[in-house]
Amino acid sequence: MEIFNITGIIPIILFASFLFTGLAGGRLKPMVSGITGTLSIFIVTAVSYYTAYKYFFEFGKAGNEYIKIIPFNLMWLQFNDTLFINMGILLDPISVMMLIVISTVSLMVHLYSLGYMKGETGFARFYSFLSLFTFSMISLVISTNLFQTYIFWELVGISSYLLIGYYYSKPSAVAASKKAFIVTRFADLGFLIGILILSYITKTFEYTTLTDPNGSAINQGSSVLFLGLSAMNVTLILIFIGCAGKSAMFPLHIWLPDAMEGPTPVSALIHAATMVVAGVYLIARLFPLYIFSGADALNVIAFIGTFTSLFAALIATTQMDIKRILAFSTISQIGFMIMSLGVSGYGDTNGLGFTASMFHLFTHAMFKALLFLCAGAVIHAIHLNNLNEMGGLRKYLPVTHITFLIACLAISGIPPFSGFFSKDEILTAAFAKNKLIFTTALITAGITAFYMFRLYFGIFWNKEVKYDKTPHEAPKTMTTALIILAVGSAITGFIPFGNFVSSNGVPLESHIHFEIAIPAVITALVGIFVAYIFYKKENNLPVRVSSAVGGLYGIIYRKFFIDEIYIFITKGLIFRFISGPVVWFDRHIVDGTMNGIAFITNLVSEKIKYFQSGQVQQYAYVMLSGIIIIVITVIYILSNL
Amino acid sequence: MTIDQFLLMKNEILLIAIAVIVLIIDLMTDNKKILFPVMIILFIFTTVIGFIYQTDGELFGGMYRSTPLINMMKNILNTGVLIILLQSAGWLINKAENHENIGGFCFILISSLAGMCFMISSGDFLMFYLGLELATIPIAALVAYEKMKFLSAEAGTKFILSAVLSSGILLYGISILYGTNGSILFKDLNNSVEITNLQALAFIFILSGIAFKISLVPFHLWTADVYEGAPVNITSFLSSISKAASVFILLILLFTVFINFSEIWNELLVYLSILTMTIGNLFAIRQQNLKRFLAFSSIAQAGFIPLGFIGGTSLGASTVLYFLLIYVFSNLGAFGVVSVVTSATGKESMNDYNGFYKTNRGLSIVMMLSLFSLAGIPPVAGFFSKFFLFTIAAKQGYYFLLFIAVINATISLYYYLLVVKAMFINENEQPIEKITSDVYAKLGLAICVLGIVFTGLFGIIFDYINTLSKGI
Amino acid sequence: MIENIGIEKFVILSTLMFFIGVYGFLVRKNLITILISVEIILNSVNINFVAFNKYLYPENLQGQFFALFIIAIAATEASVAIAIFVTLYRRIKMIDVENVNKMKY
Amino acid sequence: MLIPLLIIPTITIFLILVCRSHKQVKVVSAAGMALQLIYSIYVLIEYLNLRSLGNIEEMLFVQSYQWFESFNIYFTVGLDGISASLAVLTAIVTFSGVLATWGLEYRVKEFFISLIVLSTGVYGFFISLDLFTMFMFYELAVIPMYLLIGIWGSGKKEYSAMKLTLMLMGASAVLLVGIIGLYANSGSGDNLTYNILELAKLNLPLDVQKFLFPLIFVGFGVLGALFPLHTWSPDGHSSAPTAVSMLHAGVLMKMGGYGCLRVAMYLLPEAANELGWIFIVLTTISVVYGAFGAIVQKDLKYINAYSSVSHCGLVLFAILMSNKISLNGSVIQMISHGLMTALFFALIGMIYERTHTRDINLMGGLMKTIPFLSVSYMIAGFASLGLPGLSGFVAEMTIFVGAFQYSDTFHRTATIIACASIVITAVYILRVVGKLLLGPVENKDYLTFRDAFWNERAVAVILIIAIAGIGIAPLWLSDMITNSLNPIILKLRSF
Repeated sequence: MEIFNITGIIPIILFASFLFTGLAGGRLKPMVSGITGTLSIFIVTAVSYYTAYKYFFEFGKAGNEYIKIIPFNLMWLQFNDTLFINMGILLDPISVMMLIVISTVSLMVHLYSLGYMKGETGFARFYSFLSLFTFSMISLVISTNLFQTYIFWELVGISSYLLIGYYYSKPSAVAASKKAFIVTRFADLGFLIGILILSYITKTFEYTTLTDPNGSAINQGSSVLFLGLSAMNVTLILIFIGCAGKSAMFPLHIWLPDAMEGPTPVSALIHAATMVVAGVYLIARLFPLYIFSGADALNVIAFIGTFTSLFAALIATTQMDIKRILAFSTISQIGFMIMSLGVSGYGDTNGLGFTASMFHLFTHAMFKALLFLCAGAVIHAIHLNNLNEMGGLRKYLPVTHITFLIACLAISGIPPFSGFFSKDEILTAAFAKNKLIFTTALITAGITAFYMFRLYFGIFWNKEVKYDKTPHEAPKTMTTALIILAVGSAITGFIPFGNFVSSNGVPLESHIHFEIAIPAVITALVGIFVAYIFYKKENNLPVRVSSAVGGLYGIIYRKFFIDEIYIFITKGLIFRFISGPVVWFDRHIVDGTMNGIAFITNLVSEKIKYFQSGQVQQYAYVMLSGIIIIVITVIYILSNL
Repeated sequence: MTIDQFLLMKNEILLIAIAVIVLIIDLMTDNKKILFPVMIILFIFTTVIGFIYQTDGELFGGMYRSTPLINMMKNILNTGVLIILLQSAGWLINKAENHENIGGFCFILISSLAGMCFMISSGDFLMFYLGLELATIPIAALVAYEKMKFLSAEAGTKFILSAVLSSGILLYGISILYGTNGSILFKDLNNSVEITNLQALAFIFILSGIAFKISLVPFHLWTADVYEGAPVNITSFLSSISKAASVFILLILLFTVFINFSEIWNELLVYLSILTMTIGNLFAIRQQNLKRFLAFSSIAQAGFIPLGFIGGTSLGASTVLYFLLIYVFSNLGAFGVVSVVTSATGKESMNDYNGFYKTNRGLSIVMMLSLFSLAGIPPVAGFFSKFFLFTIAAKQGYYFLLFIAVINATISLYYYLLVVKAMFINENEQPIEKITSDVYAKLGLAICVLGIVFTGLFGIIFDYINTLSKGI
Repeated sequence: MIENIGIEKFVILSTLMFFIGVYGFLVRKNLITILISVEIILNSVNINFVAFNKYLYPENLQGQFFALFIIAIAATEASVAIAIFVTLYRRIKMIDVENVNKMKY
Repeated sequence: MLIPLLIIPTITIFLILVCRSHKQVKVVSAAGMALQLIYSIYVLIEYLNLRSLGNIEEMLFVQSYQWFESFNIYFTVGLDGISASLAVLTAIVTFSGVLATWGLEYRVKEFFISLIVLSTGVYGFFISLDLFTMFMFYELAVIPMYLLIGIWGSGKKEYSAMKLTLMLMGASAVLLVGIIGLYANSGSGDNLTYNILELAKLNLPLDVQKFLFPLIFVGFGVLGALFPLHTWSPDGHSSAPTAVSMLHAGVLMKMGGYGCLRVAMYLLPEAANELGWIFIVLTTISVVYGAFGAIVQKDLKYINAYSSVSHCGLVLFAILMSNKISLNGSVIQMISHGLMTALFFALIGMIYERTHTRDINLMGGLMKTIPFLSVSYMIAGFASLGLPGLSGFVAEMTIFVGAFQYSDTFHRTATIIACASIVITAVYILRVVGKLLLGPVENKDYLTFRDAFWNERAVAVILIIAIAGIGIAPLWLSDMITNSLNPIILKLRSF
């Protein structure tokens, strides 16, 4: 549709901004880059809202159903007649919703960073990378085909790498960025193989064909076997591995906490609100495929989501670094979304899980970005991020305090904040599907409330700490972003989300399910209350409790030793038992054979030199025996003639 | 006998004339300076005549024959000897002890060449034998030319003893052949030779006699010692001209007299070829003395020649000719440099050549080109000739031989590169100082380089040889 | 033609001489003796040629001519060889073949 | 049309010979190679032009001169999309190689002559349609390498040079047997031919094919670093001077891939089908092995050499997968790898000139002191690990999509193992980037470094533009190659 052609300028603006700030930024005043970046993202946001408005309210519906609109789709690379990669724009409810989320959060982060990053070396670089990231992320969500998604999937990966390693002089940042990239890359391998097998089975990359519930892709898939398993399930699980990597699902979550080495706005944008939900988005994008051809895969997804959410929440209760707590919280919340997709069905109320997941994605983006930005404001003020060393900040940072509280309430699922609504839907969906999952989710929600308020009390209440310099509230650019996001976190729950986003495009009436909501809110309140007791005032209760459960606490505190296992696998196994031997093999066997041939040649050469004894009579001997041998040979030849 | 018929022998006659003129000048005048230029001019004249004037016919009832192909062979030999004469100028003129004997040296060398020409022109075994001995005995004298050196005498001793023994065996073979066929004329034998045990024995004796001259393994052992001990220019004469002439006559014998034996000699040459290449290479790897090194390298090179005989095709014959033409250029190029260096400094060891490029650019580049040509590296000519030899073998289906041959070509590349490495890469505190070679040597090397570079690139040369060899 | 002596006698004689020559070449230490051994080989060839000519192909004289030439050439060979031995003798004062082995390997 | 590709370098060599000063030599070389670059791009454009006019000849600009009548050898040149793109690649790499060596002061004339001889060999190889000339140019390209590494190299240069030369010449010896075997079986009597197009029309008996295929594939494969005959590559690269490493990894190793494609697969399709599995196993090992080998290396050049083993293994792997997509991928991979590895080696050379070490453990924090070079290095690294938007991604994806067109367990397993290399690649690239460029500046001397000079900038910019150009708009290249692959595919699928 003509009207949506304007959406096409979004990636162009962002890419131009990336190139400009990247190439010219270093030579201009730092602020020029900042303002260029912010301005371009502002335009992008405007266009996104415009697109969303046009899509949801004017052109998106055909009959009762939201349809997929492809304003344009250009051939980028052709493999054969059926397999080709297009670059295009696909608009449907979830991509438009993601446009809103990404542009909004990104704008806030751009704005916030103008203050937060001021005076840093490489300010232009920062904005350049931010533009690159936003460009890739937006292109990812509006992809028309799986391969385009993969392309930008990799690009967000690299932007994330660049931004985590922004402080490249710091070894820990370098290590963290490397880890993040490699872990996600490993997951992407699964994704890639998944795509390729899928394309082999279905002969297409295009989403419109792939996800058409009545289309050939879905019907063909189930009969094909791969390594003795149903190919479709294997494929979809492989794709899920890619999602799990990006979205930090267990056991591929290890990179996300380390990624907090990056500047805080980056954590807010990439590692809380947008990139890490790409996995969720991708599953949602391929949802019909999962539903109709990959029921087993979907079950796996549900359990991994559930487990991850509990697991991460547990770890979050013990961490001390405020950003890391938020990181684990992010993992846990994404676990919710994944789990919600896993328990969802297709169409009508069956599809509630899908809607809930997207809804939670939406609200979570707001409040988690807010949480991170608040944390950033705290760090900006006191240059510390260890929970033990801070406290009593409510006096110094009033705006931060209030907005942080709102975010905490939202994430804990206290009405009327946004998290309440989305979490309620998730729990409802889980309840309908599987009681075990529901129970786990409920407990996790309680733990969530506990650790969030542990954080909140720990920062703003608890002990009074003497700071070297009196902390000051952040500058206007930062607080503006905080306030806008806080408003978002507070009210977005009232959006009738199901009207816009649903599993099959048909609007879904949603309402609050009190039979679920009440226990959930109670659990959350219990969590908050426990946190209140433990952390409102400085006391030795936490220490007593932690020493009481001793070993368990230690295990959780060490994040269940997952990092150690990884280090063992990489350093211990790959380096020592694969690469080492490879090099050894190269040096000794392969080269050894070559050198051995040379050595043997020389040896033979040395041994036969005695034929050449210098004695002319010996020469005659050799010559005559040569003749005799030749005679024998000739007799032999003659006898065979 | 008319003048025309005599003109068939123009090459031999001219050569003998030159030899006599040289001898006369040598006796008549004490001023040795003019001797050399006069001889060179005459020799160039002879060589050019050889290219211009083609002859075709028989003399003495078939004892002597001349065909365009034989003419071409003689041309190759003439060119080679011309180069050698040019290269030996420095050694002869500048060294006092040699200076007196310029005339003798040239006389003997040219007589030997005349002997070779007679040999390849021969139409019967008597002429062949006479030519062979005329070619060999003078060389023995030249090998022992440096009277003051023990090594030279030792080389001479070894050479003459081995040569005499081998020619004795050869003769015995000829006598058996005569006994069984009643003729020593090639054209008679051509029809009457058949595969019997006795004749096969005769064939083997004759073959081994010639193989001795080509230094095929196991008849090669004299080669290295003689090459090392002889004066450089004689070594180059032995390794290229003498070898080439023997190959030519072998070619003629195999393709005419012993054509009925082709099954036997096909097989036999395969084994000899494999042995020769391999042993030659294995010995060459270890050598430090450059002359000895080139000796073994020439053995290894000789091992490639039988590839062209396989199948007994005229294309094969032309390939052998072509190979030898290029081999003469390349080998003489390498020996030419060694000759220049040896006559200027007396150094022959490979280590002495370390850092050679620093002081003597031109010489080391000539050396490198020659070695690359010997190794068969494009675009220099050696590549083409070797490639064609391989092609001949493959066309007959001898893949195993081909395989051994290419492996050996690679090994040979290794030791050729050792020399290149010494000249270009190795560092040396005191490299051989700058050598200014005389105009003769320069001319000689220039001819070599031109030959090395252009013989391959101009395919017409090969095609020309091929048209000649059709009527072998 | 000698009565009652068949060609095979000559052939046996020449073969014997050939091998005697070869044997001499291989085992004698004095260079001159070695040279003489070679002469024996050449002479065995001569006997061959002449005998074949006389007995088998008496109509022309190829064999006899060949023998004549061999004799002549053997003489030149011997002269050159001995000349070389003389220079050798001048250097090391002996003509033992075992001492002529400075160059090897 | 194509002969100037050989004449321009030859004339350049003669001009260099008459040069008086080092400066002149460099200027003349650069000018000659720039001319060559322009000309080869012109040829490429003409080629595309003719194709777009609907010319569907297999080879364009075919010129044939009789050379050795007796052997029926012709000097035949011609061009299709594959060779056209590889010729341009060669021109780019050579030109940037010349620029990258601007600082050379030791035996300058000889260096540039050898370098240009080398590149001439490569051009000749790519445009030859006659196996004889093809082989000739192949050897012509290998030999200058010995001198280039031996004289201007570093480290244990003599060993490396000798090893490299001998292994490559040994391989070429094997190849020679194969080529001559093809010739000998190409007809009867005097009708034998070396012409590729003629040979392609034949249907050789299967046992002949089975005999020749391994010879030819191994012969070319060694140049493409086929496991286990790849060890010349790490040693050779590490000892070679900058421009030589660039040309070697960038272009020379491509000759292996090109030869396998053009000769082994095209002329011996049935044997390729029958025996391909052996080499699929070997190349799969190459791919992973090279990548694992690169992980633990300390020397920058070794890392990239092993990486080249891995990437070139992928080229051969793709060739063996023998369908249109994978073959297309293999050619793109050749070009892509050529460009990025040239960039890599150029940058390594530049970094080495400043730090005088290539041990990554001794360096660090270069991003701070020489940002231009560091960023370029990073881009090269990203291209190598297959970042979208750079050429490596296009190539790898095309290969993998192609390889996944087989559903049997063997091909699938091999493909998945080969795919795994992209993760390992990421590991070693990021390891290097982390140690070399990032982190604090340990050595205070590094603060005095000057960032790239004009020639270094030019090298990096040219190569990066090419890499990104292919990465961002691959369609024209891929189309051009696909069209040229049709005859080969037809042969491979003809039974």
